[in-house]
Amino acid sequence: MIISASTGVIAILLIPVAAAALFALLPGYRISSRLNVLASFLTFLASLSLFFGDHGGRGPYLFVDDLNIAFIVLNTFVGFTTSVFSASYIGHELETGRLTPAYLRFYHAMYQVMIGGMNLALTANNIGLMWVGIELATLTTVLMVGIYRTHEALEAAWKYFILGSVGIGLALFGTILVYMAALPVVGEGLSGMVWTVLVTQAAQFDPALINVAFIFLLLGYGTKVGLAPLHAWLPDAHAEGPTPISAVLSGLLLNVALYAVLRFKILLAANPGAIAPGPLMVTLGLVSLLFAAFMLYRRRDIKRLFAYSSIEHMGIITFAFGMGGPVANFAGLLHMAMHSLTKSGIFFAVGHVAQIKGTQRIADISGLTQTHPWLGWSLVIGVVAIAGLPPFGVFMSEFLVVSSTFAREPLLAIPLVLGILLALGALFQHLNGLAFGEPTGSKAPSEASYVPMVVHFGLVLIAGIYLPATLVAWFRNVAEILG
Amino acid sequence: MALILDLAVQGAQMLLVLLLAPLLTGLVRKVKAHLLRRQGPPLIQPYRDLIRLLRKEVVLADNASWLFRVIPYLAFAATWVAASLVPTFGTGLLFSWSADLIAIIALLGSARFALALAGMDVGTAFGGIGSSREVMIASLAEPAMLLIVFTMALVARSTQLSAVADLLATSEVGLRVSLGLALVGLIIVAIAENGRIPVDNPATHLELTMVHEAMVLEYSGRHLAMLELAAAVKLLLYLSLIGCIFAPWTLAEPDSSTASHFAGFGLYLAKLAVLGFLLAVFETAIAKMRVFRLPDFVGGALMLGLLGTLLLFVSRSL
Amino acid sequence: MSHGLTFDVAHLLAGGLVLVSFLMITQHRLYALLNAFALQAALLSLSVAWQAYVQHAPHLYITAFIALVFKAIVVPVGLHRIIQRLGIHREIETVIGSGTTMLVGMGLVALSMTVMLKVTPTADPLAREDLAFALSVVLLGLLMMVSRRNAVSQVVGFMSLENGLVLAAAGARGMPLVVEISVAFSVLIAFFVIGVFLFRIRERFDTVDVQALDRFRGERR
Amino acid sequence: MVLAALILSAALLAIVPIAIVTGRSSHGRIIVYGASLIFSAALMLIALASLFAPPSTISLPLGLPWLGAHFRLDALSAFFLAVVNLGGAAASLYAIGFGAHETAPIRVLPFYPAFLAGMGLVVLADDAFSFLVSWEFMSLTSWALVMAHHRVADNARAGYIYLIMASAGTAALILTFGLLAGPDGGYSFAQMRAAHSEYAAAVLILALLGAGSKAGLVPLHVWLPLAHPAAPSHVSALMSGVMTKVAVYGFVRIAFDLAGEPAWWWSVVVLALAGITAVMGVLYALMQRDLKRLLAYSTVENIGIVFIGLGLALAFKAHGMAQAAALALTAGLLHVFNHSLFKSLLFFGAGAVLNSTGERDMERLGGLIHRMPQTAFVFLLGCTAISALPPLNGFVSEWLTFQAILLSPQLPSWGLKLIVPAVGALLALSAALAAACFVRAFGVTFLGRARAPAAGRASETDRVSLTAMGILAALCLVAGIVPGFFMDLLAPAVGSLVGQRLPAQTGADWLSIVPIAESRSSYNGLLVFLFMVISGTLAASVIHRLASDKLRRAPPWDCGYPDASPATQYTADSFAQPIRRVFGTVVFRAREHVEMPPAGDTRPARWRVELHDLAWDVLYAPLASGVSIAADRLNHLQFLTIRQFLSLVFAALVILLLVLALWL
Repeated sequence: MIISASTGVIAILLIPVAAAALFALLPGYRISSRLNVLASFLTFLASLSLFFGDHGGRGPYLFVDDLNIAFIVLNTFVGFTTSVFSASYIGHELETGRLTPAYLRFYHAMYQVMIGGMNLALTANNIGLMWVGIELATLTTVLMVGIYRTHEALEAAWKYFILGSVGIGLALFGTILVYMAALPVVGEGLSGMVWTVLVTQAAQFDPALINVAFIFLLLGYGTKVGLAPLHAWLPDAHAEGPTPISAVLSGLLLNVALYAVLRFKILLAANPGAIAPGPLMVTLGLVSLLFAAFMLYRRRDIKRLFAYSSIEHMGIITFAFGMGGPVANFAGLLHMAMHSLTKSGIFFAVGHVAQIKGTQRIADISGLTQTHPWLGWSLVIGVVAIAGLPPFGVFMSEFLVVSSTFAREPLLAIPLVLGILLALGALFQHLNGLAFGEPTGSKAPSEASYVPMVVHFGLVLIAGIYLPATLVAWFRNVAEILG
Repeated sequence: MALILDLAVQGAQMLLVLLLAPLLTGLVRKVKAHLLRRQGPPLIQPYRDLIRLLRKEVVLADNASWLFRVIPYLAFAATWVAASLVPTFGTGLLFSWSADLIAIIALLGSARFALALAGMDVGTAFGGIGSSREVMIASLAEPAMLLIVFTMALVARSTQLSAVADLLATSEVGLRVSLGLALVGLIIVAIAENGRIPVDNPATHLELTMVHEAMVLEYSGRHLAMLELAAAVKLLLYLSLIGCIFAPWTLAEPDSSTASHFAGFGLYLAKLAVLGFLLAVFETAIAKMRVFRLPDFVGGALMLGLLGTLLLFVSRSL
Repeated sequence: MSHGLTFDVAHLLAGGLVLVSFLMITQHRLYALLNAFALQAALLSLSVAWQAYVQHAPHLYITAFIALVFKAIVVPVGLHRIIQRLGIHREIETVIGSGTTMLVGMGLVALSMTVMLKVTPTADPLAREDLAFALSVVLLGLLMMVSRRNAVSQVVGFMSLENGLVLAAAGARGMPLVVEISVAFSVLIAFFVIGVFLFRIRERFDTVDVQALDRFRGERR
Repeated sequence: MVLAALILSAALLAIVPIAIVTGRSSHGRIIVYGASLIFSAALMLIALASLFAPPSTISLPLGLPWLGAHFRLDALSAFFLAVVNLGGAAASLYAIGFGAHETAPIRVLPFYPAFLAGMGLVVLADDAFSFLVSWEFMSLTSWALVMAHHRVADNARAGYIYLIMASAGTAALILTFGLLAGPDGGYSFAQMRAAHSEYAAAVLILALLGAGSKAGLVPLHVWLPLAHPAAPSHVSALMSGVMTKVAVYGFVRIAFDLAGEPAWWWSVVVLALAGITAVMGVLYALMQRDLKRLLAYSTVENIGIVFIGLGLALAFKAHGMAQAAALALTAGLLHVFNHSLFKSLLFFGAGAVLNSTGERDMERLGGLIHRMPQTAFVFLLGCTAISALPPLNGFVSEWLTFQAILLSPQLPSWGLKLIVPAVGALLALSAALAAACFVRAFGVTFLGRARAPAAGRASETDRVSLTAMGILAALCLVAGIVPGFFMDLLAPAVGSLVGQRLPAQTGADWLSIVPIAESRSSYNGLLVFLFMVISGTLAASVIHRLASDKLRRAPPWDCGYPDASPATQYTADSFAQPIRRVFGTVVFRAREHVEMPPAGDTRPARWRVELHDLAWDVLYAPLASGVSIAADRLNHLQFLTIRQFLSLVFAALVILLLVLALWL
């Protein structure tokens, strides 16, 4: 059996595929949306079994180690909560006639395919397979972004598609180069693409070759991460797609792409002769952070606003991993987890808002705390959390990044702090209009369930005050792996 | 015995300032009148005025508040307490340690604060003019005074007035530039604080030039008497302050004999007379300033004080 | 046969690819562009086949076959159709003049040569050549994508980019998944073509000029 | 001790859910404020009890994982905890009455106890992370309270600016602690004390930025006069009277405790800023028409006075003059206490006026002493105290500061020699101007005649609020009469920071205070008070017995032509005019515009004065415009075509490859 992996791994790969096949056949959207929740929940359980049970074997194709288990659990969890949210979201879309049942069938199938693709990318032990998984997820999201068939949606999808495909190409070229670098050492054949093999032998690789490889991989997967200047697809894709997809994009896909970059960073770090990947990532991170911070000011579309904030945070995370070292890596991981939870929570809130008010224009939404106290205050909490203010988890990670950076490289900390402050200014400038002031638009109460949103923010709040010891121990362990 | 003597000195001092103050005012008026080739009122005229005012009934504005009626006594009390802590004819007042120079100035500040409020109580235009101009002048004069105090305190290493006087009385101090600056500054401040020409004209009732008079415009009867007396005491205070700091040799030591105390008393009267005369001469020699030229005048005192302090700070290190 | 011969043939074919890429950059008329691309695809399938022969890797023949059928025949024909429908065969729609394009292309090739030949002293020469040429083809493809305004030529640019990738993949001795990847890419390209086609059929966009696709740029509402 | 304090803070936090539930009901107010009153009173007692106790520490498995949350209750934090919760208790009591007029209680009640808890936790925190979390939590809750009346556009703007400034300050503090902690991240205060950072300069500057922006040091003060008045009055009192003190605590903790031995020039920076702050603050206050804004600006002034004390203490400490340092620090901290008393009192008074007249604009007030006599009386006491007039408490702390200044000629370094006298002058100037400012505030608001009908219809405020104000006023008087007692309370904190403490004051005869030596200086509030009372009453009684005590009411004399219309009274602006003429043209670039219609034209003549906040014009406006310009420029990148985006990618690739080709 070539795939020697635990049943858990099989489960998190097969459940989505099976579910996708099922949804493709099921006519009724209600039942399939419920099943969607169920399937996502099962996947989440499977990933938990991976977390608490044994990590399973290390086949040449699939494997699970401390690094990717973090991402897997996070992904499946957010995937689950998002499915709950979308169950209460999609119905409304059908009522307003933005979607037809046929599209919904497609939607649910694609949702599961996307989850499956990301899980594949995460569990892949084979850099080729990882590439395939990420591309799969990307293409499905492309289809989802365009699902509304409006001018804007189609344009967004098209933009996403072209930029994404070029990213695909570059990433593949990088992968080939890595294989070429491994060829003399590892020898021909499959093992030349098995990550566990590569990382053990990376020391003997030809440094120059993997340098080039890393550049291609960084740009290729960086396009998916949404790092400036490769970000162009991200805001539109977030803004024009269905809100659950925006949540998944921000919460999951970016992480997965980042995960790929991290894998190769480890590879490079293992090779003494190679250039340090740090400076590259730090530069890209700072550029994205500052760029996104400035872009936040002029946004008029609420979902695009938070999409840019995702770029900003991806910048911070990339910066942290670029800095390296136990503290910064820990901060990076923490920040990634916190950002996924917070941002997807925010998108849940935004989705409800957009449905109630019937618009995404920031200018047309105001006084939410007046008309919809729960929703409005949740949005406030979300923005407070994402802006990196205590007592929420993002603050802890930003505190660690900033203070550790300042102690090591004072000059790098200045732009970092400036960027964070600029972003905060922009976010609250918009929040003032959204949550406060004279209410406008419909005051109709929304029947959607706020549970996922509240759960996310609750988790972020708890994490900001108390991190369980096991979680910490294992985060630090991963931080060690990242070096 | 010593304690009794001290008590006597302190009590005498308190009565003395009260009794002498109107006389000093009368003296200044008389001298000014003579310089203007006028007969002028008799020296004891101020006493007569006070007694007449005390006998009169108070005519109170309809909308005057309780504050308006309290303030005269408040202002008087503050001024009197301040004055009774300034050595006149003898140092070593029993309670001199209960308030040093800074506190004395602050007490006068309290009196002014109360007066300024009184000016605004009835809600007339003139009261407002008076108060606002008064606080403007004070906002420059008070810091000037404080800086002058710094100068002396730095020389004497103490803000206790009696200590300052004692030290200046001894010859070790000698002549110091900063003390000279302080003297000039102190004189300017004294003129400003007492509303004398060129800052303000105590005799005028020409509306737009009034400062102090405008504040007390609505007062009458015993209230007015209190305020007049307070003003007189204040003038006395400043003159005796100048006297005891810059001519401290006449002060009687605490433990000295009763005779020397009487000698000190006589010399003190002489000092007052001289200073009052000089004040009158100065006032007749100079014309009243426009209100908005006052800042230059009083600010000058501020600069002098700062200069004196700065000199001391620097010279200490040399 | 001698090592030299294999090397020369591979070198010849890969170099041919680069040359055709240059040819494509300079083309102004879409038909000519398509023909050039078909030529490139044919060359690609040849070189892949040669690699299969050299490496004794039969599965590469599949890749070669896909390249030949799909890219050298199906796609060009399909695009011909589209162009006819759109009636844009006469358009000349470059952003920068062909001369500059040529110069830039030269620079890119030089760049890829220096990078690759410098960094791969240890790899076997055949692979080095392949990589160097593949990189130049990739870069040239990108150059075409950014220097052309209309969607068809962008598709063509992307496909030549992808030709470079397949070339590299084939050149990588014993690399697994090459076939799968080439298939995956064919699917991608199909997406591309269909996408252009769809937009036309559904009258969503008045032309396939990419700028028109950008007309509703994000927030301009 | 510290455990009890933490439990009580947790109890305060526990009120929040109750507040959310009962917020809309009528008795929710009583519950929330009553509970806050009890808990903060208890906290104050604990703080007082632990003033002289040895430091007690505790660490919880919260916050930063490998660090845990450390809390410590030593003399310094005990003092500030006492100040914070004294203010908190008073505000809660006041709010029981005042809150009845709140229009949107649900937006106030939940955040109020959280705000109190946040301030308490900042003082208790003993590691960088929990300090910053509590610090920013304090800012956030107060921000929410500022946004309570969010429909007023100005409030929204105020809240925005406040939040930006607060976050910037927090960022500065993060950097400060980053430096103090060093690369290996020793974030607990104990480790920071042990380690000595080599970037002391940067530490001080950043700490000044961080704590100063919260305390309101010029030029970081711009948010303060906007945010403090925007909040409900009892919250304004807390923000002005207490939160700024927490900021002072932050600075003291860092500069005196964590940063190690100070360099002499630190004090130059601090003193310069402090002197400017004191004078600028009071000048701004003098120009205000809005009563609450006036009070906020006067907070800026008093913070300046506090920092003068701290700066002097730094100077003396740097030169090893422990005795003098103790005096200066005592002066500063005592002023912290005093200011928290009378500023809260004044804001309460302003709140009462606001409630009964609906007006904050002094030009529409007047004559309130007749309508609300008790409020007027306590407000007057507050004004006297804040004007540093004996025998109240404001005078004592400024007197001590003057004494400290008079000790400074012994300082060897020249920079200090030149700046200290100047600062003394600035302090004296600010004291005198403060008196002017509060004559104006009280006179225009409470004296004279009602300038608008609302003021004429005002009625005395409720008993509970009056009680709260009365307590504070009484404390102001007590602290002014027997200051020695309060100075002794400060002794342990001061001793722990500068190594020496002042001689015990309560021992001195007649309860007078003798900071250094009898021969040098002494002050006796009790005697001064007694003298004034005795002589005043004596004079009054003598006159009433011997001379006339007859009294007749009549229309005002007003030089013979009284005018019935209240419009002829001096307004707040006209009262400030002379001082504006003297200082304003320089400090505010003040301009007066008079438009006089030609003869025969019936239009009224208009007079308008135009003031500029220099800090805003010079610092913040350019910053804001720069950001917006940059945002506009970059915003074009949102609107490129796909091809152009592709060329971005392409360019990135080529550049990276070039870099590689050139490097290798």
